[in-house]
Amino acid sequence: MTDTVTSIIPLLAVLVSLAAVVPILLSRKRPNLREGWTFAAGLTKLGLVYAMVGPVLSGKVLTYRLVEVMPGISVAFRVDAMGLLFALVASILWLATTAYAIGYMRGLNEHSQTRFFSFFAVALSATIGVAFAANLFTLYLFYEMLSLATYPLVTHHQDQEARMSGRKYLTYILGTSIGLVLPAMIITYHLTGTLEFSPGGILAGHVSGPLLTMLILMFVLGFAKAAIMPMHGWLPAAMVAPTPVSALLHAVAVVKVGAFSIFRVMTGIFGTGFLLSQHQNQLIIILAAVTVITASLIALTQDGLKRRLAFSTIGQLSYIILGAALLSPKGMLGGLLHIAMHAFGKITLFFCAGAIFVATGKKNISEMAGIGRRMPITMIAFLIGAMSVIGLPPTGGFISKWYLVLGTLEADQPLMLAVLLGSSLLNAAYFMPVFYRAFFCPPEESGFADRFNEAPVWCVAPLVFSSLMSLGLFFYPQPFFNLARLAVQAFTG
Amino acid sequence: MIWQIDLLILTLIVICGFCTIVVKDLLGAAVIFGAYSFLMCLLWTEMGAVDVAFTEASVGAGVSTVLFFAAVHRTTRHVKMKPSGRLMGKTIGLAAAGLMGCVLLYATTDFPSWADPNSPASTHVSPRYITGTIPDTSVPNMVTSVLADYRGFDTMFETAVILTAGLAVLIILGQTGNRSPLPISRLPQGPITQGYDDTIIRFITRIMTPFLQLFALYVIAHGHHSPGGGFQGGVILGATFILMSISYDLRMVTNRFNERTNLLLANTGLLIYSGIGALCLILGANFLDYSALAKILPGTTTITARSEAMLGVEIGVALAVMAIVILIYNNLVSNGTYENGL
Amino acid sequence: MLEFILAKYNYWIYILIMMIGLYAMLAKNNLIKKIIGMGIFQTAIIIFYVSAGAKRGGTIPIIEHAHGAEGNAVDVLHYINPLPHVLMLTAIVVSVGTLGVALALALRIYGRYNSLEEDEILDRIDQDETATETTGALPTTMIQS
Amino acid sequence: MINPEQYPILIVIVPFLSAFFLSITGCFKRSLCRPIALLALFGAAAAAVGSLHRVITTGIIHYRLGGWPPPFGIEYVIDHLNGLVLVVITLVALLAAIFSGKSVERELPGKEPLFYALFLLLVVGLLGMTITGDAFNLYVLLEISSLTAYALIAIGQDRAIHASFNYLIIGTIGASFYLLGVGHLYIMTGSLNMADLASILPQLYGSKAILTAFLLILIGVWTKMAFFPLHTWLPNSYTYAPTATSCLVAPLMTKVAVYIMIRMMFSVFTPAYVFHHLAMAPVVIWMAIAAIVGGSLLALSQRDFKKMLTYLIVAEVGYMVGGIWLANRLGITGAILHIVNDAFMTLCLFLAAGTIIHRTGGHHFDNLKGLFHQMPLTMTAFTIGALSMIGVPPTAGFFSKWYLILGSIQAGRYEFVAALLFSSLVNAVLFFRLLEISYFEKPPHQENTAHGPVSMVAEAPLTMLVPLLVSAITLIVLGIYSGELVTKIIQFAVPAGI
Repeated sequence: MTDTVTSIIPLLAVLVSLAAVVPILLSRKRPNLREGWTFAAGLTKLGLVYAMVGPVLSGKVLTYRLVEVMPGISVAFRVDAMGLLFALVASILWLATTAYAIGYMRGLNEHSQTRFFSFFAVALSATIGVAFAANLFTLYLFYEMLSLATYPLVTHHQDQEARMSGRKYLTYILGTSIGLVLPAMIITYHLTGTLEFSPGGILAGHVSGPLLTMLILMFVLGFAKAAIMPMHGWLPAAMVAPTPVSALLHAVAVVKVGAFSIFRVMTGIFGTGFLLSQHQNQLIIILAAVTVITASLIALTQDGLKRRLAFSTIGQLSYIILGAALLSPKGMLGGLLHIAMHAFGKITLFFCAGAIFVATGKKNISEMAGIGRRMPITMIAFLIGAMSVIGLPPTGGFISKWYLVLGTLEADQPLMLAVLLGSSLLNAAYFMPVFYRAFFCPPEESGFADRFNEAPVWCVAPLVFSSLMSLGLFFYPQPFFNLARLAVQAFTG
Repeated sequence: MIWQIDLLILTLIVICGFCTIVVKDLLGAAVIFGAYSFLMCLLWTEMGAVDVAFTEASVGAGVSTVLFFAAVHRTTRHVKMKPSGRLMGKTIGLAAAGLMGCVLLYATTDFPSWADPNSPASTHVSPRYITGTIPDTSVPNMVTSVLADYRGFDTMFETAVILTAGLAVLIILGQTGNRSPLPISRLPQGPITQGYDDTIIRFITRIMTPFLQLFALYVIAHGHHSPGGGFQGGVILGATFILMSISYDLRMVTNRFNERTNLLLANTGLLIYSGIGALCLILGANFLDYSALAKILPGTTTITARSEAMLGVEIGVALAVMAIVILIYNNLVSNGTYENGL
Repeated sequence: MLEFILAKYNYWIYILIMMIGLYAMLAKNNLIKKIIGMGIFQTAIIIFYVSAGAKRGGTIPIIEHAHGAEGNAVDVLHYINPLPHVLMLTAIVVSVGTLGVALALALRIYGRYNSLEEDEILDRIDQDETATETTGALPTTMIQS
Repeated sequence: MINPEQYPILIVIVPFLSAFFLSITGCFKRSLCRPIALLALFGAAAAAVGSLHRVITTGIIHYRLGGWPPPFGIEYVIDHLNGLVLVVITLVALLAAIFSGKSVERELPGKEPLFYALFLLLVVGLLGMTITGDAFNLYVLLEISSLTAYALIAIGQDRAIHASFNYLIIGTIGASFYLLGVGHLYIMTGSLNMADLASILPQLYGSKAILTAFLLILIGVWTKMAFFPLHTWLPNSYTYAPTATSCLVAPLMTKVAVYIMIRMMFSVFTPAYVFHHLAMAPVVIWMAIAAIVGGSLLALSQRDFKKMLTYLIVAEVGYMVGGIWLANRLGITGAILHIVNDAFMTLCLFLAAGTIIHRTGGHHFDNLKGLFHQMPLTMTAFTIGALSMIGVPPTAGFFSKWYLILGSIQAGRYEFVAALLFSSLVNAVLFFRLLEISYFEKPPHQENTAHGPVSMVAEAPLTMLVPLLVSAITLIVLGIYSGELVTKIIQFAVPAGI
């Protein structure tokens, strides 16, 4: 058995970026100081999260109960391997993104940067809150907080397009969370009298048949941040946001929060054993598989680089859901690892898209022919990121996909194996041409001079860092791998 | 109680009520409404509710009618013959009235029969008031003792209702912007204008007013022993001034009772009432527990202290009611300007 | 039969009066008529209460020979129930208060719309609305003129 | 210094006496009115908090007015339910009074003494209705609060006069129905004291007159709380009322009416009678659903944000009435919690609306343009209020909605669940539409600079901003501590036998 330790660190880890909002707002007149605060908060947060890795790996679970808001329902934190894995990814990438955002926002001379950094910090706080949530209520609390904190980020430009996208964003995210997750949560509470995540699930024995199917659907579709089709419409629309937002939120924090929530609910609320015994996972598998293939196909048709990345994200998220829905240890391991591996890969790609935009103002793939000669570092990082997303060695993406594939075999789902492999091919089909045309297009088609002219160093450094991380994780995946394995052990007992 | 009279009056009341609604002239309607109120007053007397009858006579038949006159004088007595788009309203009105009538009729089947001495209302709480009024308060008029003592708290708020109405009328009709609402005196203290120069009326008014006011004071002071009390007396006092303003001129009254005086009187009246209550509080008893006043009223027992305190609160009530009746009339009749009245 | 009628007649009449009042309040077009209806409506309730307090064989609720004849037990059956009377004093006072406020409002309405007829007032309110709509002016008339 | 035994009466009497004192002072020195009003409300709030504390520690408080034992005299009874409501009323009134200073100066110049006197009397009416244990005393105070409300509403914009007249007519019908209902109870029992009535009534539950009494009281109270379809008077009255009035009236009037309904249903009648003897709960719940859906849809069709908020009040009344008629602990807990939450939610939104009206001069959607930039703090508070209305944790609105939904699931009323969720979604649409306008659209270009610098709308003065922010923070605090609130107070307020 794991031993439970009460510790305030999880709370501090959540609050540190929330608290950072105050100095950020106060130092709005002095950008350097303001970004200094952001960095300080990011480093503190990473330190706090990292401090928990040791205890968790040694089998401890850290908990902190803040306040009981309703009988049997508290705002409480509980740090287990799965949450820590996600929090670790988010806090590492927050630092990278902060650096990148400085380069991007200043490079483009964006307005309202203070607001931007404040809400960014709030969003991060919410993300960590979701990761450490001890129960469904706390998770929902931070999930909603994230939805609202990201709205000003998505609509940062405050123009008509941003307005429409913001509307779509909230309609999907808020509509589903109020319309589906909230009632599902209340039904769960009604049935069981608790909302605490427990390794074996809490619903076992309380529900069966059509109501169970309905609950599963309400949760899976309700966490629309995971962008399972048909709940994916917001994600491409949200790409109007400044690229750092797209990078951190729509490749890492927001979407992963969705996938993570579904993962959490399936393991902590329903329980893997219960779902298996009720044969209820097939429905989710089909939804996820359809999303994987369809999103990849749509991505092929997109010319806007960020839109293509968005559809790619939709597809990759469903890998995680698929991994969870397989309910086999290796599949879940793969799914959890994919949270981390995809994050590093995809954020690199978004950083690259943003760097291109900052340096050249180009958004569409068709305009990027020959850009490799002008921005070689960026485009090589792009290649590494793409390889990781496709799942090619020597990148981290290979590891997670490997376990996913093993998982399909373990769960005796050969069709899913085909889906995974087919999707990988499609991934390659929509990423490789970008890279190919960037370097190998005939000089006469190139729209760029051969002059070396990268984006500002604040933009380039983070993307180099994240691409190196992708590479490094292939050779040294242990921190994440151990956490994921520990988490899976907890689910399966 | 003579049931034949009861039947007759009730029937007349229905006829009057119906006519008020039907008649096409607002002044006529107001007059019939006055008659309606007066019939009510007879009905109460007939049923033994003398205090209610007294109040109805002064308030319902008297002041209300004058207020209606004032309002009609300031607007129009004309009623539109064929208003448009009232079908909806009429349907709703008929349906609501019909439905309510049915429900209430349904309820009457379970009522104890009228004037039954064994009905719950006559046997449960009220006997205590009847038997207790002398030993508890030494006030023979049990309506007064219930009003000012047993349920004196209600009465305090009832007086506050009147004050509220006065303040409400003032804030609604008082003009804002170019003029402050509470000037020292709202009008130049000019000479009384010669409106309707009716010597007989003025003469009679002049003769009657002192007697009326004396009577009003009697009603206030003697409320412990006979029908009457602060409300009735206050209204009569107010009515004498209204009478003056009608027979002479509005300014005749506003020169004596300008807005500020009225407000001061009314609020003082309520402060007297609630102050007596608060005094009990300070003396260590509960709010409005007059028996505590025996400590400071010389020559009283805890019982007679109640009687004396009741007189005090009645005076407070009378002050407030008088001032507010004048205030409301003045504002209504002059549309808030205090310039000219009826 | 007469017994039965007598037992309930007061209550039937109060219902009838109340219906007249309610109808006038809801269906009449003229504001003063509505206010009169309100008065009728409220007096109906007073009839109800006072009827509830009536007591056959009882006299007015003032103790006779109160002082000087100490020790005489007061017979409850001899006096009618004073409580409804007290309550109805309050109700009358409330109704005159409401009447004053209602009339004041009617005066203000007449001053503003020059009519006491509900349909005309509503028409004029609509005209005002459309006037502000067409001129494109913002409804900034918070400070009353 | 003051005997805690006397707290109950102080709650009412301090503002009551101050109203007259203020009125007299106002004749001589107008500037003293506001401080007196604030002081009085502060005193009442302190007494209310003290009383609630006593109720929690020592149990229900009875206070005999005039020293007469009930049912012969009037009695004040403070239990957990009205102790809580009293605290809410006094605090909301205090915040509204602090807020109202500047707007009264602007909108009602020269009428301050009258305004504050009526303001205090209105609060006295609401407090008295809440605290009393006597059915007739409640009527008198109902009339005080109504008369003051008519007057305070009528002095608003032009349309307010007619709206107030309609309110007066409908309100009088409602109050008279209540009085008639009490009369029916009196004729059948001979008593007016609530506790006494409750002890006599069970023998009479078969009576048609008692049934009629219940219906009359219910309809009377429904009229006062603007329960659909008796809500027609509310939107116009509250919209065109002066800012300071609507900030007081909108959060409190309907909530106190809901409280009276609870008091009548459970303290005069019994849950057994209301829910088992009468088979009307399904009908009432469907009416509540109609209120929620109707109110939400009507709110959706408005282009005037103050009017939109008034329709939301209609919808929120549906929440509370429906919750109570769910007839289970969770539903009633949710309804009572919602009385508290909705009072502060509505206060927050109306204060924000008032601030915006004060600065921009109107309450059309167009007035909101660009406000996020110009009045960031106001809009932040408005957003918090909006989130609470939508029901986003950790704001207070989420928690009452949680209990309500849980209660309706337990009662098997899935249609009510659907209505609650529908209203949440509509609220989200409503408020984000407003937030969008204020966030995205550019403020209208103002040209008339001849009279001075009117080009920029700035943040509101501190006397407005502080109560607004306090109410917004309260929403979050109430949310976080709603567990405490329920376990320490509300669970004792739910009648036994449910």
